[in-house]
Parts: sequence; structure tokens; C-alpha cells
Amino acid sequence: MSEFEPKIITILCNWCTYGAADLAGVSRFQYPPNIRVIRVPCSGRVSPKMILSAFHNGADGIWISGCHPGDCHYITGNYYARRKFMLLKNFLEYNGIEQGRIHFSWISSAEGVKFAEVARDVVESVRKLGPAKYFIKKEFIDSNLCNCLNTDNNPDKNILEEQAA
Amino acid sequence: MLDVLKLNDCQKKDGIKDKLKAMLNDGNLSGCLTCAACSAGCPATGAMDMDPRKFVRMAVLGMDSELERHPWIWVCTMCKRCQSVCPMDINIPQLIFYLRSGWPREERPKGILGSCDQHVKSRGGAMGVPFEDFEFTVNDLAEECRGQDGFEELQAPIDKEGAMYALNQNSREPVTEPDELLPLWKILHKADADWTYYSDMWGGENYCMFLADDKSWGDIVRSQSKKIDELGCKTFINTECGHSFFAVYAALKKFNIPHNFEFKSIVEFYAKWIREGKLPVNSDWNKDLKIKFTVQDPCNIVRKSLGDYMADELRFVVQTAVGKENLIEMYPNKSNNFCCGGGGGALQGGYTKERQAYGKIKFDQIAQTGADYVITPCHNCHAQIEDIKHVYGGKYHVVHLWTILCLSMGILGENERTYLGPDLADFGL
Amino acid sequence: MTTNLNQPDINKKQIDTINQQYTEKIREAAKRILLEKKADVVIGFKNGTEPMTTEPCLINKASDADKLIWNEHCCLNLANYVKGRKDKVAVIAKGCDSRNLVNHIIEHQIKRENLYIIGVPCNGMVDKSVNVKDSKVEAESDTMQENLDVFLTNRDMLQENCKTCIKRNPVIFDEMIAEPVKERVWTKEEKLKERFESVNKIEAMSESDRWSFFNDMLSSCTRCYACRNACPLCYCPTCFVDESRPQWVGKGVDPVDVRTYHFLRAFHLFHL
Amino acid sequence: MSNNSVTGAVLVAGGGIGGIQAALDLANSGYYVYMVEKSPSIGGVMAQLDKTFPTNDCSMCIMSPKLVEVGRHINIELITLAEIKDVRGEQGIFEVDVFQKARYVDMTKCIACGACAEKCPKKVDDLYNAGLAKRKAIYVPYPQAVPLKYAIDADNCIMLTKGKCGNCEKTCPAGAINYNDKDKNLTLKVGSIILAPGFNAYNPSGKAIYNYDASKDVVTSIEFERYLSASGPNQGHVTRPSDNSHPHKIAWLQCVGSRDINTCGNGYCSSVCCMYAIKQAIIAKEHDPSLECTIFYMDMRTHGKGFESCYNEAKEKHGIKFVKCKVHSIFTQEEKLNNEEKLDIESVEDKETVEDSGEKSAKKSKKESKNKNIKQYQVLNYFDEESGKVVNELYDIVVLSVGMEISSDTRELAHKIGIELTSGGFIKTSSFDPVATTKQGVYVCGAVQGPKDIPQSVVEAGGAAMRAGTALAPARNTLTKKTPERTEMDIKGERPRVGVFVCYCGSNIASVIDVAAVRDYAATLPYVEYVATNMYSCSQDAQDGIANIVKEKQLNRMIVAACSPRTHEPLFQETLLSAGINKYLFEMVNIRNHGSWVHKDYPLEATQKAKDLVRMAVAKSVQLEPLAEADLNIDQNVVVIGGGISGMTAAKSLADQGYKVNIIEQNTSLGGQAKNLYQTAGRAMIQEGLENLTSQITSHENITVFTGAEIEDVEGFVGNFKTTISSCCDSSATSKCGCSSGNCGDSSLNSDKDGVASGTNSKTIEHGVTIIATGASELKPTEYIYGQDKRIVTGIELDKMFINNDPALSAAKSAVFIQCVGSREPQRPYCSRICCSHSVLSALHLKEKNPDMNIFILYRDIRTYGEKELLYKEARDKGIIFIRYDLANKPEVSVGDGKLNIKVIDHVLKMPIVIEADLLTLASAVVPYKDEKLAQFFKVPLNEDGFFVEAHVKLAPSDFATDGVFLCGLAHYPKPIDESIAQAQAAASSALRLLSKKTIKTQGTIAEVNQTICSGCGVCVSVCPYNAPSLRVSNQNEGRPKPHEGKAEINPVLCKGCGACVSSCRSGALKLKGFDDGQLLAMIESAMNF
Repeated sequence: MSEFEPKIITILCNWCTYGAADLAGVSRFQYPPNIRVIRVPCSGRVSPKMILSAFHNGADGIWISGCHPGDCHYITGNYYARRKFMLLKNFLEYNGIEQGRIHFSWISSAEGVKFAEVARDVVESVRKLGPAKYFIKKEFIDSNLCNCLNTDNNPDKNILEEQAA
Repeated sequence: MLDVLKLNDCQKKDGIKDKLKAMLNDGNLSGCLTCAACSAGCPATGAMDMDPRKFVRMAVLGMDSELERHPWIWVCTMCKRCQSVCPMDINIPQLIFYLRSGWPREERPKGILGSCDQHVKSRGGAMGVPFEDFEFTVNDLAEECRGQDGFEELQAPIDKEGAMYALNQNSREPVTEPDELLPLWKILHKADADWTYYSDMWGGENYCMFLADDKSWGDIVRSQSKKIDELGCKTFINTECGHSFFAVYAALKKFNIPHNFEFKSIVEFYAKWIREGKLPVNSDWNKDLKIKFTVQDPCNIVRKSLGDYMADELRFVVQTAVGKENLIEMYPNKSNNFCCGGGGGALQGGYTKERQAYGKIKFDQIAQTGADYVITPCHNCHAQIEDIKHVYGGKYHVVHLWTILCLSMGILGENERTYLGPDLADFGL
Repeated sequence: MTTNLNQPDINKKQIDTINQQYTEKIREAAKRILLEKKADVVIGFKNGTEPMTTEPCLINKASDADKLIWNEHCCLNLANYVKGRKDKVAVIAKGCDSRNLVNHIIEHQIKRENLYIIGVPCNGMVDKSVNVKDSKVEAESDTMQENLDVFLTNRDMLQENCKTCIKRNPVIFDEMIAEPVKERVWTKEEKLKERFESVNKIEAMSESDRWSFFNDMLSSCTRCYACRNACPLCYCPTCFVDESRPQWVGKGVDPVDVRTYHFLRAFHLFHL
Repeated sequence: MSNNSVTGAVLVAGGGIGGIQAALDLANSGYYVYMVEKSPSIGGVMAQLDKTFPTNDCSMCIMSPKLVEVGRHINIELITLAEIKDVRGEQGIFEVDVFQKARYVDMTKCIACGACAEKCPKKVDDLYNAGLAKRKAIYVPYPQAVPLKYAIDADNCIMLTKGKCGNCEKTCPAGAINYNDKDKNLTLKVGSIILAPGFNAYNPSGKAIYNYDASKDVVTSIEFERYLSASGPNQGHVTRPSDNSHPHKIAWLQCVGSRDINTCGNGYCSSVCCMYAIKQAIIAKEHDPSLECTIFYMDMRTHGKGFESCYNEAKEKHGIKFVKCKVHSIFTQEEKLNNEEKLDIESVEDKETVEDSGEKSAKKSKKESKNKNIKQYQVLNYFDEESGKVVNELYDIVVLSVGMEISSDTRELAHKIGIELTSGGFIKTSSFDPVATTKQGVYVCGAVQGPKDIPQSVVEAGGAAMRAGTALAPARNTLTKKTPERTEMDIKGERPRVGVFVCYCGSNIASVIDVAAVRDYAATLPYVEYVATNMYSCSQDAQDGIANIVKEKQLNRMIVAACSPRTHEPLFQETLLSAGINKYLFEMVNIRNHGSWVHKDYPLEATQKAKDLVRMAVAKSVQLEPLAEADLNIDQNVVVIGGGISGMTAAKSLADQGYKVNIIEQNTSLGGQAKNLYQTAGRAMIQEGLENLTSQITSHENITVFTGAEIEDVEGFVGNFKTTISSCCDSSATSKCGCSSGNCGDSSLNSDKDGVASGTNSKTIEHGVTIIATGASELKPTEYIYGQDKRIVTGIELDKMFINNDPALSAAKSAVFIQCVGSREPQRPYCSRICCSHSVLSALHLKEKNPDMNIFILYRDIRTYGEKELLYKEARDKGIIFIRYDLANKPEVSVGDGKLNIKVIDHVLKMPIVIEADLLTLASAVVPYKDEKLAQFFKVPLNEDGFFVEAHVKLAPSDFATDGVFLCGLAHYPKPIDESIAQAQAAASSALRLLSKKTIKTQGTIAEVNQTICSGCGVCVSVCPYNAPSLRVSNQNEGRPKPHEGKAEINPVLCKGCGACVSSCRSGALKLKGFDDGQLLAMIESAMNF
């Protein structure tokens, strides 16, 4: 059986770490293809529900990265993010989530090398832990995309509701 | 020193700093930023609890009476290493010179005073040797030299009219170690140089400069110039002596002495003649011996006068003679070289302990190179480096360039090897 | 005279005296506040219908002030009753209540100027769930009163949170009904051993044990939300589990959803 | 002059941070800008920096948004590889000859894929990396460059020099290479010119004392900056250049090429080196805490905002050693290692990477220690003040803190077009017009005007833009282009119809990712109506094609899977908009930078990743909504708070451009601190300048002055402020109070009694922007027996004596100044910046009055930064004596027998000195008013010292984070008059960006509150740095409460869309449009479900 390849939800702030990822690309710094990037304006935008939701959906790891403290494009956003994440990470680990599933980092848009390095580290650390075990909602794992049509997110349904109203 | 300095009392007009400012463009001591670059680079820092910055500061604050008779001025060699990096280009050597000149003449160090007076009195050199004795020695030695193979035609003329080059001669050789004259003559002969000594103020040295006796310093150079112009020599060559070079180089400008000759260092001619193929200097002799040399850049001809050009010429000559790989540099070097401590009249100044402490930096530098020989194209460097070798227990030998050039050309005579070590004492004989 | 939970020599008689004094002071204050119109209503405690219980009590007439009492069963957090009130409210506050009141003020749930805080230095509340028989102290009598004596003279009988209390005196008040009690000073060792004993226990577990520990703890949860209702800090008009677009937490008793509810609720309590 | 007689365009020469700021200010306020830049891309020196002091922000992070904005600006034309050759004409109607070198790459075709550089065989020293690495002959200067287009270095290209090779042309997938490109001569018609060519770093080469040529381990600060940088030749690992071993000791030598009239001719101070050395030492130590860092200095010049505390932290927190000594010289010492000892060389991998990037041998002819058994050290001799001895120390690396110089090209150009220079070779300006050159219509900003740091350059850029624009005000908006108005289709209620376009990017994506497979997969996803591939999605024809398809297939969501949204999202949004669809219905998938380029050995996985990312984008896109960018009217009136020099300058700047300005001054007359000041460092008479300015203000038809005025209330936000003031009167032309020229204090109407009545005389002003220029004051000293002897005065009191020509001044035989009175003390840790220059200048004035006067200045560090250093030198030359004291041994002042004695220990002689003074001047601190009420009114922050906090220390020094409020003068930080004036002009320029637009558009992606869910807890209010959220308050006048009173609401004008409030909201009442929970959770969910 082939080695376990984790899937890692990666949320990057637009101004620093997303830029670093772009720079890693321009510089052709290679890193494993296990991360799935979601771009947000600021690491301060990331809320605990995104992290829990990623686990619910079976993500093997989560990596959130923003600007270095002091570099925030929105002045203080990453300070809030840092405070929030440290607590959340500790709390999740207190709850039994393994150390090494959740990663936070601060990478500036000039740090292409660091981006690739951290990406490798994150993937490796999650790979070592094996597939996610906790906080997974069974139904999501077993389902496929079509399931989303049955949820409240279904735009069809919303439209129908609106039309009915 | 005082316990408390009452600054108002010091701020009188026409103090040292004002006088110096009036004298010189770069004499404005008040410009001092107290950055301490001077003290950081000065080997005399710490001697007598003094350093160049402190000295300048005392002048700036108007502590003239403390400065006027401070003996540190005789420890400082006026090597100009301070001024060369001073961001405000403050001429500290000139302050020292000025203060030396302020001492009652009879109270200045006896060694320097005596040398100056002898020079003026004898119209020859600092050792007071009459011209007749010099003439006799030269002629006698030339005769002797003509007995050596290949030098049958050698001439050592004095006052030869129309000679291309006039040569000054430090009086140490003719007086105390006459055999040291021969290598230089042989080189001149090999190069087919049309040269002459001159009779009036023939000694190259100039202790009156160290004494800060402007009148005598100027008179000596003035007499030399006059005589050389009378002889019609195109070029005045300074032999391997640092301060004698500077004494002429600086005096011509300072006293605005009229002259028709060009003033050059012998080292420039060594280089020229080697390039022209006139001197068959090469380093083959040292190919297997691999004897290591280092070279001392005399402050007076390098930093204070001709700069790195001179240092590079010197290296060209040395490398040709001993092999590039056998020249181990001291660091720092060239224009940033440390003064050995023998300059400025220090050897005659009487502050022996301070002079030798000053020389410790040079000694360590030489030791660091591990060289067997130190080449010193300067008499004071030669003497000081010899002396600190004995004080600090060095193993190196100190030689003039002429010795090594003659050695490499295989023309160094048996009696011309005083400064060579046992490894070379018989080499090539 | 102050009492201290660490003092083993405290006895029932002293406690009764304190309770009596507190009660009188509270009644006196309530009357005065209502008469002077410093508040429209005073929120305090009255005796419950069962022994060893109390109930929250709202008084708006000075004449009703004598309903108010104080004893070691006044464990409810009255901060829960002030939020959203438009009238001027006076409230009895122990150390813990006062800290919740601060939060309510900061988060705009009540205006400070509409709040009159009657501070009560707290000696700790008894834990009714602890069976005397199980305790280290051998009870010789089975009467309620004697049991109570045992409770009050033994720290083991206090509520868990009172055992580890660090703020027994109100941190904010308009008047105090007695001199502050001495706060317990925790040494570093005590903090590690005693105050965070339960935390340490969990931290010492393996990851999977931790996961199971909480799973077991929550296995009986039916999501009745009583915890949410009782919580003085849970005042969101719509709880995150009730969000519908997106509805990212299920509303049923799926273990992960239950876990998520409790996890995030706890997270909300100590952070945004 | 008719309106058409001036040209509404400005030429900005230089694309560094100064030029960029000036260009943006001008282009955003109605002028067309030509930016002429010598190199192939803009960015200047700031783009080379790793971090910026004092906050150590990542330089590139804070700069690149500005670069992108310039690159995309419709009214900025970038002319790269170009230089000004000549200027003809006069202010308003210049003709500028520009020579532009051929690029040999067609910018319209180049897609910056880098294939050309990969195949280019020619390696060239990479100047962006200070020559420490190699680049190719076809190159972009740095990865984030703007324009991001390659250029051929004609001097090094083998094809262009020898006619052979042609690799790039063969490789280029876009056919962009054009070897036949020709140099061009352009003539540009502009109304004003701004010179911002920047500086050259001093080159220490050829100076043996620095050992720079002899050892690789001696580097300049610019080189070290590149070593520190993550994007530099060592990827941020600091190693000894000679052998790549791990360094233990690093030294910084200050004043290399500055404050030195001997080894170089630069007598001035370069102003920035002290801070950058501290910054570099801190960063180096952060990389490796065991490093020993020593800074050798003459005077520590940390005179800027936040600098002194950074210096203190460097000492106390980071353990950086500061030695006050100019090192004499540096030389190499070699040490033979024993056989057992091995060089502590960084791991082999590291070394290989270093060599890969071509670090080796970049510095020409530098001595390399080939023998691995020999280790080189750099020997520094310094003088230790404690012991009085010379200390000999060995260092691994020596950094030369090189100063700034102006290039000879710039000097020649200045000479040619008739612009005067200063003695230091910088462009000459005057104290009261600090950004104007001696040639009318030509302005200047940045280091070319004198050595300075980034914030001051940015300030001057604003000032220069202001001045350049004022002259052209009649021609505003005559040459600018407008973005065409487009009608959008209403798609509300439509089922999502998603179009997915996957880009080959030539082979950039296609060589790794199976593009067709991604396309086919996309077709299977729900709501996807159309899929296609493009060879180059960004090409013009591809975009036309996409727009047509969107229309034809009635698509209402669009996804492009290609490169980075950071560079290309605006382009595709424009495409979507051209098809009549709201631009926020676009989503971009980055399968190149995050895909093919980084997973080249994993094509299957990279393809799978691309599919996943496309699926996530589709999941998000179906939830996207069209977003509106609402228009907000900007009230065209201005309020300036503070009627000092700064306030008046700001007011005048805007009034001259036609805006109505209200000056609110607390005092009864205008002038502020300047009323008490004598001369500027540039020797301008302040009272004359002030009088001149005041009379222009009071007679200006667009300016109303309220003196004796207090602000009672402020409502509103950017564009629509309402400020209520109580005032005795206004002094405008229409004023009825009858007092003249704002000097109400003298008028009977405004006696103190009447002043009280002004409360009833309250007035509400509606205005669109606010400029805060409230100033600061001089500290009343509490030490040195101030107040007990009339011979003891403060700096300002001394100036008053000069103004009044007090006879005591000429009579004094001895004068003493004590510096840092109340500054740089534990209770007031900042440096007051102006006092050193001020005391030196005053001392010179005293000398001029009485050349025999003995003058002593007791100081801690003399901080005559920039060309003010020349004043310091002049003072020393004239015999003024400077004595340094330290905080532990402050001077003692006493009076005995009627004599005023000052006792101090001389820093050189270490002995006590007593000076009897007839005049003692205390250079007292500048203290801010700490106006918390004003800060509250405008929701702007104060720092712990009480100065206002600007939006960004470096790049927005005159702006506040709160939109529509601007800052200048002493209220920001102590500064001299010329800097205050420049900042006032900069604040006005920032204000003008808003005013000139008349309306501003709100951003689409902003937060929104669902009030029915909101608990009104106010957490959103507390986390937002822009004051966008607030809790609804009922207006008592309205009678009934507002709906949702107490619940949060977002001011869409203030919201920047960061989402901090959204993620902080416990009850989920907030959403961030475009990045909402539903959208992001859909991405998360779909990332896993396949």
C-alpha cells in the first residue's frame, strides 16, 4: 500500500504568506502537493469554526499562516489571530487532537524559501501522525460532493425559498 | 594634573589652538569630534597616560600650561597614522611639532639637540664628522671596492659636476659601519648610474627637524639644494632612509626652497633599474632556501610622502629579489602601516622605556609573519626593529634593501654581511 | 474578623453569626436603596422551597426587603438576571458574580450607571451533591443540621469552584455589606497541585485518553441547553449552533456535533 | 493665463518610494503622471531592504501593494530604462527630453514566465543583490518587480553583443523577444517636474583602511541587508562570506562615507545609518542569539519617532554592544587551525544552495581563504574610554555603515537645467519651501534633497506632489483618463451558471498539469455551464474571447485557473465587468505559482491538486453575490485643527487649490510655537516667514480662521464630518466680529470675560476631511535650578531674546547649553530631535554677536543629522566647545556668590570641569499636548508619549488609520520647521486625494451586520483598527429609539475588509462579503469531498 498522503487545509493571508507562496512558485522552490490553499484577506479573518469544520470534513491537518507580528496590512489583524490561534491550538490539543495536526506560522511575502520549508514541515508532521482520527463527521467522509445539494448551502434551495417568499 | 579644571581661566586668546589654526589649513584642533580614531590607531596611546585625542582635547580646552612641557611629545613619532584617518583631518603631528618647538632649546632631549648642533656646526652630518674624514673614507673604500671582481671601474665621486644624480648619504655608514656603503655603490655601478655625493651638508639625516628647529632644518636643506643645483644634478636621490627623505620632501615645500632638481627615493630607482634590466635582480637564489622576508614600510616615505605608490614600488623590488611567495606581509601595511617607534627622533629622544613599549606592536606584527628577515629601507626603522628584537627576544634579522639586492645579484662582499643571519652569512661567496 | 477557607477552626456558630450579619446588612441596604431610588429593583436571594436551597428574588418595594437572606447556599450567579434590563438594578454580588457583571458591562449588556452592586464577601458555597458519608469526616449524626456543621467546617464540602476560588471579594461594587474576607494566596506549588488539579489530570493523559475522557463526559448530553441557559456569559441572541446559513454544526446528538457545541462554547467563554 | 495654458501632467523622475508616493498622490488627484525610471522596474532601494526600522516591518510586504498600484494606475505611465536628458520651457509648460533604452522584450507580450532567463547562458552580477549573486542577461530585477516584464541587459547579452545565441527568442513561448528593439528619444510635455532619483550608497572600495577590497568578510550595509534578506543570496542565513562558516562576532562601523572631510569628502551626516545598523544588529541577533554584535559609533543618532526606544531595546533587550569610538582601520589576521579543529561550516546543503544562486566569486578579485585550515578574522583596533587603552578585537564580519551620496548624473542634470545644489551636493531647497528647487516648477523629494529615511522621503513626496499640483490646478483632470462606466446585469435570483477557464500558460502550467483533464473535471461539477482552456488567459485576445463567451453562454460566475490573483485578479475582474457581470462574481485558482511551478516532479498529484482547487473555487463561486461599491460624497470643505506653521501651511496648500478651509486655533492668535523662534537651520528668519504666511492666511479668500476656539463635539466620518466649535470669532473676510487678522486676543471683543461667552457662540462646521496640526510645546524644566536664576533660560526663551535683540546676549562672556533636558530620560524616553541643531545654531548666533564669547555645549550625543552636521562643524571650527556627559553623571548647576557655575566631567580627560556662565540655556524637551479628547473625537490613537500615531510609520506618516483624518507637525513628533512644512503639504496632499475625487467608492468586500443575531457585545468595535463598527445609538432628538439600538453596524466607508470583526463575533452576526463563512466553509467542505 502506498504511503499515506495527508490532505491539509491551508488558509493564507493575502498580503504576506500568499505572497510568499507566489514567490516560492516564481523561485520554483519545490514542496509536497498536499496542501489546499484558501486565500483570505487577513489571518485575523480565520475563525475557530473554519478549523473545526476542516476537521469535521476529514482534513488531516490545518495550516494557517499570516504576516509577521507588526507587518499586518490591516495594522493589528494578525495579533488577534495569534492570540486566538494559540488558545485554540492548546485547547484542541487539550481535547485530544494530536500535536502536529494544527500549524500556525508567520511568513512574509519575501520569504519564499521559508514558505516551502514550512510547507514541507507541515506535511511531514501530519504524515507522521497518519489519517485524522478525531472530530470527523462520518457522514461527510462517506459522502461526495452531491451531498452538498442537500444542505442548506444549496443555492437552488435558497432560490426556491426566495421565490416562495 | 589639576583636580578640577576651571574652563573660563583657560579660554584666553592666542593659546596653542589659535596659534596652530593661524599656522595651518588643517590645524584647526577645535574641529575635533573626539571620535578617538586617532587614539585607536596610535602606538603611543597609553604611554605616559596620554593619547593623541587627549592631547588635542587639552589644547582645545586651553590647557596650554599642561601641554607646553608635556614629555609625551618626544614619544610621539609624528608618524601621521592619526591624521590619516581623522575624519576632520586634524594635523596632530603638527601640534606635536609646534610643542617641541616651544621647549627652551637647551631643554630639548640631548641626543636630538646634540645631533642637530653637530650637523650645523660640521656642515656635514649629525655625527659631526668633518668633510675631510668623509672624503677620505669614501675614497678609501672605493679603492678597496675596485679590488673586487667586476667593480674595477667603480666610482664614488664627490661634487662631480654635471652628474645625473646627487646622492645623500646617512652619516652612520661612513662613520660606524663603512662596509655597508659598498652594496649601494655596487648597485649604482651595476645600473651604470652617473652619480655623486655632494660636499656641503652631505649627511642625509636631519635631527634639526626632530628638534623642531625650523631654522636649522631649513638651512640644512637649503644648503644641500644650493650645492646640488651648483653641481647641476637633475635628480636628488635619497638613500634608504625614511626621515631624511621626509626632511627634504617636506622642507622644499614648507620653506619654499628654490631648486632645479627632482627629488626621488632610491627605492624608485631600484624598481626602475630592475624594470629596465639594468639590475639583474632575481629570486632564483631563494627558490630552494625559501627564506621568508617581511618588509617594513617607513612612515616617512610611504604614508607621509609618496603613499601606496611607494609601498607598491618597494614590494616590486622586494618580491623580485626574494620571490613573491617568500614575502610575508605584515598587516596592516603600506600607508596604514604601524610606525615602528624609531621615528621622530625617538631613538635619540631619551624615553627608552616608552619607545620600546611603542615598538611592541611592531614586534608582534613581525612575529605574526614568522619571517626570518625584516627589510627596512630606513635607518631609524632598522635601528628600532633591531632594538626591539633584543628587548622582546625576536629571532629575525634586520637588513637594508641594498644587502638583499646585492645578495640576489651575487655581488655581496664578504665584509658586507653584518646583518645577515648564519643562514646567509656565507651564501654566494 | 475575617474567615478563611483554609482555617480549619471555623465552626458552625461563627458561620451562623456571619450569615445573620450579612442578611441584616443586605436587608438594610435593599431598603435604603429602594427608598433613596438608587435602583428600581433589588435582585437577591430568598429561601428556597427545599431545605438547603435558595432562589433568586426580585424586590421592588422596601417593605419586601426582609424576604432577602444570605447563607452558604446562595450559589446562583445573579449576573444572569441583570442583562438587558432597562430599569435601574441593584444586585447582590459575590466575587464571582461581580466578575461576570464586569463582563456584562464591558460587553454592553448593561450600563454601569444602571447598575448598583451590593458587594458580599464570600465564604464559599456548599456542594449539595457531596454525600457526607463519603467525606473524610465521619458524621456522627444524621440530622441535616449536624451534617451542615460538618460541611461548613470542612473544605471538602465546598463547591468545586469555591475550593479553587481566587476572588472571594467582589472586584466591583457600589457598597460592601461587610469588610472584605482574606483572599487565599496560592503558592506556585499549590496552584499546580490543587488549583489546577483536574487540569493536570487531563494533561497527563495520552491524546486518545483525553479524547475518550471528554467523549465519556459528554456521552449523556442530550443538548437540552440548560448549561447555556444557566451560564451568565451565554447571552447571544442566536447561539452558533443555531446558525442556519451556513449550518456547519448539526443540531442533533451526533457525538461530533455535541463535542463541537461544548468545545466552542467553552472557547467562547475564554476567548472571542 | 487661460486654463489651457498649463499642462495637467507631471513628470516624476525616479521610481523609488518617494517617486511612487508622489506619483500616486498626483495621479489620484487629477493629474497625469509620467514616471521615468532608470532601471527596468520601479522600487528603488527600499525594494532591496530586508526590514525597515524601527518596527522591523518586512520591506517588500509593505511596499508591494504600492508597486502594484502604480503599475496598474490608469493615470501613471511608467517609462522604464529611461533618463531625463534636458528640460526646456518653464513652470506649467515644460518640455522634457527623455532617452529610453531599448528593452528588447515586448512588454505587451511578455508573461514573465521566466523561461527565457532559465535558458540564458550569460551570468551577470545581480545588482539587486548588491553584486553578491548572479542573474542572467535577460532578467527581472527582483521577483515582485513592477512592471513584471523581462528586459535584456544589452551590455551583457551574447546575441546583442556578438550576434550569437538567441536562446531566449527560441524559448519564449509568447514571442516577446525583439532583438531589433531600438533606443528611443521621447519628448514629454508636463506642467511640473518632481525629481526623486534617490541616492547612491558610498563606495568604500579603494580605501585601504576599510579592508573592503582585501576581504570578503568586510561588507557594506547594503550587502549585509541582502545577506539578511530571505530573498537574498543566502536566503537570510548569515555566514562569513570568505568561507561560509558560522559567524560569532559581527561589528558595524558607523560614519563610513559620512561626517568625514578627510578620507571622503562627505562632511554631512547620512542620517539613517545609526538606525539601520541597530536594525541589522537586532535582526542578525534574532537569527542567532549567540551572535555578538557591536556597533562602533561617534554619536548615536536615533532622532526619529520610535528610534530611541529601539536603541534602548537593542542595548537592554538584545544585548547589542555599543562602543563610542571610531575604529581606526580594519585589517585581516589569519589564524591557522589545528588539524582537529574544523571550520564551523554551515551544512553542506546550505553551501550548495549558496553556490547555486551564484554567490561565489561575485565580488571581484576578493581574497578567498582557499586553505581550509586558515581562518580569516578582521582585526579592529578601538580606543577603550574606560581603560584609556587600545583594544584589539577579532571579528568574523565587519559591516560598513555606508552613507548616502548623490550620483554624478543627477548633479550634472541639475547643473544642466539650472538647479542649485548644497555644499554636500544635494539639491538645494529653502526652509519655508522645503520641496521646491531653485528652478520654478521643479520639485524634489527624498534623499536627493539631503540624506533622510523613508518616512521623511514619503512626507516630502506628498509635499512635492502638493506643490507640483498647485501650480497646475487649473488643468486638473484635463489629461487624466477615466475608467469607463459600465452597466451591470442584474443576476439576482438566477441559478448560478459558472464558467471555468483553465490556462496552459504556454508550458508553464501544461508541462506539469494535465490542463485538459482539469477542464474536463470542471465540467462535471455542479453549476458549471461552460469550460474551456486558453493558451494565455491574460492575453488580450483570450480576454476578448472570455468576455464573449460569458455573454453568449449567459454565465454569471467566472473562474480562471491560472496564476496568482495577487497579480491577475484585477485584470480578469475587468474582463468579467466588460461582459456586464459584477466583478465580485469572479474567483481565481492559482495552479501555476501554487501548482506546476512547485510540484514539477509530481504531475499526477499536481493535477489532482488543481482539480481540488477548481472544485473549491466552484463551491465558493456559487455562493458569491454581486457586491456594490457605493458612492459616498466628500464634503469639499476642510478643517485644520491648529494654526501654527503646520496648520497654516496645510490650510494654505488646500485653499490655493480652491478648497474652503477652516482653521481652528485654540490660542487667540495664529503662529503657534514659531512665534517664539528665531532662525531655521537653513538660516531663514522665522518671524519674517511666519508673518508672510500669516498674512497670506488671513487674507486668503478660501480660509476662515477661528481663534480662541475649542472643539466641543465631532460627529461623522470621512467625507462627512460635523465639528462643533465654540469660538470668539472668525477672522474670515466675511467676519462680523471686527477683529483683524486673527489676533483676537488684542481685541476688546475677546477679553477673557468675553471669551467665556464664546460658549454660546458655538458653530458647527461640515467638512469632508480633517487635518490635525495641534503642535506641541516646550517642557518647563524641573532641574538645573531652572526658574531660580534669570540667567537660566530654555531654548525658546533664548530665541525670544534673539528676536528682541536682548542686550544680555552680547554682554555675556560665557554661555553654556545643556542638551537633553527632559528628553531621553526614563520618564520621557524619546529624543526631541530638534534641540541639538537648535542649540548649535543658537551658539553660532551668540558667536556672531560676540566672537569672543566662550561657549560650551554639554551633550549626550550630538544629533545634527543630515546637512545640519555642517552647522556642528562650523560651531566647532569657531571654537565652541562640546562636552559629552552621560545620564549617570549629569551636569550640576549651582549659584554661589552671584556666580552661575556648571560642573561637568569632561568625557575625554575624565576630569571635572567648572564653567562660570553668564547664560545657561536648557535645551528642553518637546512635549506633546497628549490631547486625548481630540483623539477620541476623531478616533485616532496617541502613543505612550502622547504623540498621535500615524497610519504607518514608514509609508503613511501623514495619514491616520482613520480615513479622512490627516496629521502633520509637532503633534506627530518633534521636527524642525522645514520638515513640519513638508509634512503639512503631505497631509494636504493626502487630503487632496480624497477631496479631488468628490465621491469615493466603498469597497465591495466589506463586513456587514445581521442585527437580529447581534448581541451588541461590542467586540467588533474593540478589534477594528479603522473604527468601522459601532453600536447603534439613538439620536435623542429623534424621539423614538432607532431600530436595533445597541446593535453593531458597519460604516462601509471605513471598513477595509480584513474580517477581524467577523471572526471575532461569537454569535455569527457579522459577515465579510466575498469571504463569508458560508463561502469559506464551502471551500473547506469541498476540499475534502470528492
